[in-house]
Amino acid sequence: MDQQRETSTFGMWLFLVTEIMFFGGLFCAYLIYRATYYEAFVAGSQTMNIWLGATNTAVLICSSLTMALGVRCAQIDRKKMMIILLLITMLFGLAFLGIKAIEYHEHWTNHQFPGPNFQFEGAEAAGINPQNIQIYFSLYWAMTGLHALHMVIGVGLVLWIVIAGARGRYSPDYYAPVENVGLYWHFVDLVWIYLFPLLYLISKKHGG
Amino acid sequence: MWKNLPLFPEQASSIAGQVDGLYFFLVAVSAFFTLLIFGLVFVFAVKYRHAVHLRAEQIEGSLPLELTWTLIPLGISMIFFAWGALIYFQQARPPRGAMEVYAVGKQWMWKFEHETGQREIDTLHVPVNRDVKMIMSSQDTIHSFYVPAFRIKADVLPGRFTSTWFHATKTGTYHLFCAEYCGTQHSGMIGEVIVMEPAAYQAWLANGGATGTMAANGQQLFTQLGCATCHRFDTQGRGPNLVGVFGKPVQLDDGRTVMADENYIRESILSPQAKIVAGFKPIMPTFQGQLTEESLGALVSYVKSLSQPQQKAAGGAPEPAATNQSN
Amino acid sequence: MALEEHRQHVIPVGIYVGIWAILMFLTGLTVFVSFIELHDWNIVLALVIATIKATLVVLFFMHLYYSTKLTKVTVIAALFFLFLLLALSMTDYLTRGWMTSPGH
Amino acid sequence: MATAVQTVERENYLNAGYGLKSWLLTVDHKRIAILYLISITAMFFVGGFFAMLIRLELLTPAGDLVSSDTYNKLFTMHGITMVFFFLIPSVPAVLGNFVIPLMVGAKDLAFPRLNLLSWYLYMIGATFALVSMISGGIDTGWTFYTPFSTTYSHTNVVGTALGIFIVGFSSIFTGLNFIVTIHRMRAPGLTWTRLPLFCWSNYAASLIMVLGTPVIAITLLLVALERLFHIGVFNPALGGDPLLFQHLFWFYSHPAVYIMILPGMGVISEIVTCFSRKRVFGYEFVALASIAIAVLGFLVWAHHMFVAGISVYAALVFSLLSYLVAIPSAVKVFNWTATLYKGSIRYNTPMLYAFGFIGLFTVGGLTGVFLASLAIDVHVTDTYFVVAHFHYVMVGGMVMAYMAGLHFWWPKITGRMYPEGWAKLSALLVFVGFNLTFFPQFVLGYMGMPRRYHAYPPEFQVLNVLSTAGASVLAVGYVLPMIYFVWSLRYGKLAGPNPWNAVGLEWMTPSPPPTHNFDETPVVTWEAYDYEHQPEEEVAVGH
Repeated sequence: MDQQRETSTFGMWLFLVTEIMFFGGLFCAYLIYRATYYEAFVAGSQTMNIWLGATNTAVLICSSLTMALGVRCAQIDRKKMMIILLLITMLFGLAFLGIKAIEYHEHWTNHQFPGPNFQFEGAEAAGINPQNIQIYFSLYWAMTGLHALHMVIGVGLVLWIVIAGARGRYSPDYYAPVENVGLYWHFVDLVWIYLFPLLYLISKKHGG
Repeated sequence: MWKNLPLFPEQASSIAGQVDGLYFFLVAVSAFFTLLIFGLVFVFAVKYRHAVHLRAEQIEGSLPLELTWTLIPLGISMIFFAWGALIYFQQARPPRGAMEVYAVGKQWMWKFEHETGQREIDTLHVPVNRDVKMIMSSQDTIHSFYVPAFRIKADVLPGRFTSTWFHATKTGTYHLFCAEYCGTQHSGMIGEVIVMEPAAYQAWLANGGATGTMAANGQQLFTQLGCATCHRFDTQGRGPNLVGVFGKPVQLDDGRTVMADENYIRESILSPQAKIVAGFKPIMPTFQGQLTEESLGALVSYVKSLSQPQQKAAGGAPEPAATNQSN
Repeated sequence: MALEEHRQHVIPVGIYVGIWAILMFLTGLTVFVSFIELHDWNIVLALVIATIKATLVVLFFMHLYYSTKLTKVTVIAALFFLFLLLALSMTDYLTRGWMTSPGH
Repeated sequence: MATAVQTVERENYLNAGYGLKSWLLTVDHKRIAILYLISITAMFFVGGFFAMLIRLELLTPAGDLVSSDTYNKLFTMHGITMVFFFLIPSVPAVLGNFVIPLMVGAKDLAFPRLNLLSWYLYMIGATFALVSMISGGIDTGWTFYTPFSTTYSHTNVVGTALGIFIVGFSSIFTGLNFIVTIHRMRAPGLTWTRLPLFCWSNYAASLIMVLGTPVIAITLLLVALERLFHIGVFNPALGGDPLLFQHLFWFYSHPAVYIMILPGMGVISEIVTCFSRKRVFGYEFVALASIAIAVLGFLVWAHHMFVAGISVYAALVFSLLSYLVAIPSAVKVFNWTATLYKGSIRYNTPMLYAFGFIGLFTVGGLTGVFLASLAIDVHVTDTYFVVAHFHYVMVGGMVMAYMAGLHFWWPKITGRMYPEGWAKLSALLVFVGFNLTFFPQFVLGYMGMPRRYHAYPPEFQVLNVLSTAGASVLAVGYVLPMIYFVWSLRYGKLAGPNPWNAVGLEWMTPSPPPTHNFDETPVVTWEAYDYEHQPEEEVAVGH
């Protein structure tokens, strides 16, 4: 049993390696365009709501804690507590998505969505090519969108574990799925830990 | 027979002989190793065939042998690297004083403009024994400027200048190919490079129907677009004085230094905020979407003309290209 | 309980909560310092803090600290190849402007 | 035949169930390998059909057989089908899937259900690609270069990109499964230094699948987003950099060449040892060379971009690194050659293919060195020289190895021998046809004929005619095995568990193997390729 758990956990880690490289392509694009169009990235980042971003970071960190504690409960056979903790984790996840949706809505109504309708007020006046700001927003939407998609999948996975857990599927002898979903959840948290400073906190020097 | 089956492209540039020299060396070394492997496989396969060599003799391996066939190929490949890199370095650096031709690639044709203003499509006339630098950009997708007889190739990109150069050594007509796949008529995006004696080239230029030099056209644009209101030829302008800027390092307000080359001029026109010259304010509007590739080429040519030595000698006169304004 | 510890290290709740507290503190810190103008150091500091946070998550929440050598190597390999992707791409972007002097 | 059938009627993975459901819902790695075999063979013939049309068009300099748009679609669809739907899954997903669990003495891969999911992802991806091809096709070249693919092409780019995105995950899961299996499922006593080289090379290829494939997935996703929403990341008209696409694309697609060739190298190591009855020369070096190729393969991608407008200094770095990856490949070739020395060599079909592989891969590898050389690359990149080079590696190397492996393990897979005479004939046809097709293309390339040309100047015609002639021979060489393999399913001689008298765990179980592979977990007490202690028996088929 122990063998089997280690095998499946190793498989999960390998999957996370592919996830790192998957996001890696976007981080590579980010790095290059940030270096090329720094001013545009500063202008774009100043439209971000730092407080919503920071709140979301905190929400995710809290969800990671409850997830870690949930996995711990699976390890020591506290079935009910595990389900409660995972439900809280899900709620945190949904809260994150809710806050993200508020931000998305705001960007959408401000035409800060790449494409023909993209607008950025004051770009020309500041002498910044609005297209370069659009690249910032393209990466913003792609990175956070992909992250949010992972969150949605994560919430689904946690729900699956909760249901299976409620049916008594897991025991200290067999809790690899709980552990693997936990690893996935923490990974998604980890991506956000980088996205937050890279997208929200580029520079305050022109704005306030 | 050989007219229909040539096995080797003509050598018509100063670099072609060098590239071929390296190529022959590579072919020789490759042929040696290929024959070595083929030979050994053949000899072993025959000599040790089951019919005559019933039992195999077990051999574990040999460290000296492994080292030999690791280190010798490594050494040889370092020769390849150094040799190839030396030639590449020459290819990558256009020589000083080269004559310049601007090229614009578009689906599916080549547009050329000589500094003196002559324009041509799919045919490029150049003088023999003269350095020619191509300054190229694309107005749609990626193309590639390829002249096999010169052994040069360079991709032509949208949104940026790339350059290559050659020194034709033989008069004649040579293939010009687009080597980067660019859509329906990719294989039709071909043309000719006609290398002429200098006198014939001059005669051709005279009949070229030019309407003012590129720099003159650039100067006209410079005035029309209102660039001249800020980029004045004194120190009072809100933008930097452009006389003598080209080809020199420029100090930026964030402390960096960049070289004022063609792409710097291009970027300063299209994304003015990207690099702000030290001591100036980021107030210049972008001209993205307002200029064709040809106009950009003309503006660059004009800014360059402001750095020609003879103009500086004239005391920073702001009208260096005026003499050619015939219309 | 002895049996469980044999299977996998069960980390005390206190460590989890402690890590959580550090993570929350670092989140506050990174927001705070982003309002101070430190020029190029802003991004450096932000990334250093993010990396500390990420390391804590990986080591403790994801149990890497208690995992097999194989898992550790896997994670390091992933970071190495990510580094290759970023660093070798940058060899192009960072040196594009260098070649400006003409030949001969 | 009746008696023969009776002797086969032992319980094995093939007769364990007969319904369609027993195949489509199977989690048996051997059955999944068969599913892959059928699907990739179909894709191979689709890709081959496109190739024949390309060669026919190029018989004459004028573009007279098909329109230029059709021609552009043909070479694009040929490339996409062959690279993503045939070459990458060929040896790993068919032979690796079948043989690796047997080789390591396991009863299946580590994640059997994930394995089945891989096949379904492959089928879904292939369906997307095929539907895109049938409903109008795609004309971007298999390289999807931006901004052509994002802005100027009017074909089914998004559908095809999605197909490749999906099949990418099939590849990722296969690689993940192999890595975990080789790490954790080895039989007792089967240490890393006793592991067959086929496992080593598939392990190395799996590393690339896991590390590289996600990057192409995100890149193609961005291409699709660029087309749909004009996000500007790769579009210079919107401020993007088309070279970024090329960097990301080649970060995967250069190592992907090693996904294709490494498992093939593993096949050759198995066959060369078996048919010369010898332990492989320099086991550790061959094994480590696989890993070295996988790692170094990630450091060289920009040699596809020497004329693309990258910085001169980056070009120098990538040129230097490109030479390094050539070294472990050379080490392998030398070690295989040395393995033949003082062997006892039989000329069975797998060995003939292996000889072909060593020769053609040598040519392919050495011409790769030409392309790593900066000055030569400037002249020959994007010409037929490159086309010839990668066909020498992928067809001369990988497809030869795949055919070698298929013949080698065919008796294990089906329990029956293929007809040796016909097989030798087809091996010969493939070798001759291949060289006739692709060698002239090296000359064409140095002459300056650009690739992806629908029409070409008349002086290139003679060499193109030769190439087309070779392609027809090659086609016969590929259709023949298709026929005799099917024939052998019914009429082939019974193989017995070990027709080649080979060593290795896969030969210690009946052919075809039972569903659970081994009746009891084997314990390994011998080194890899221990032919010294293998009792000499007459090999089932003539030599």
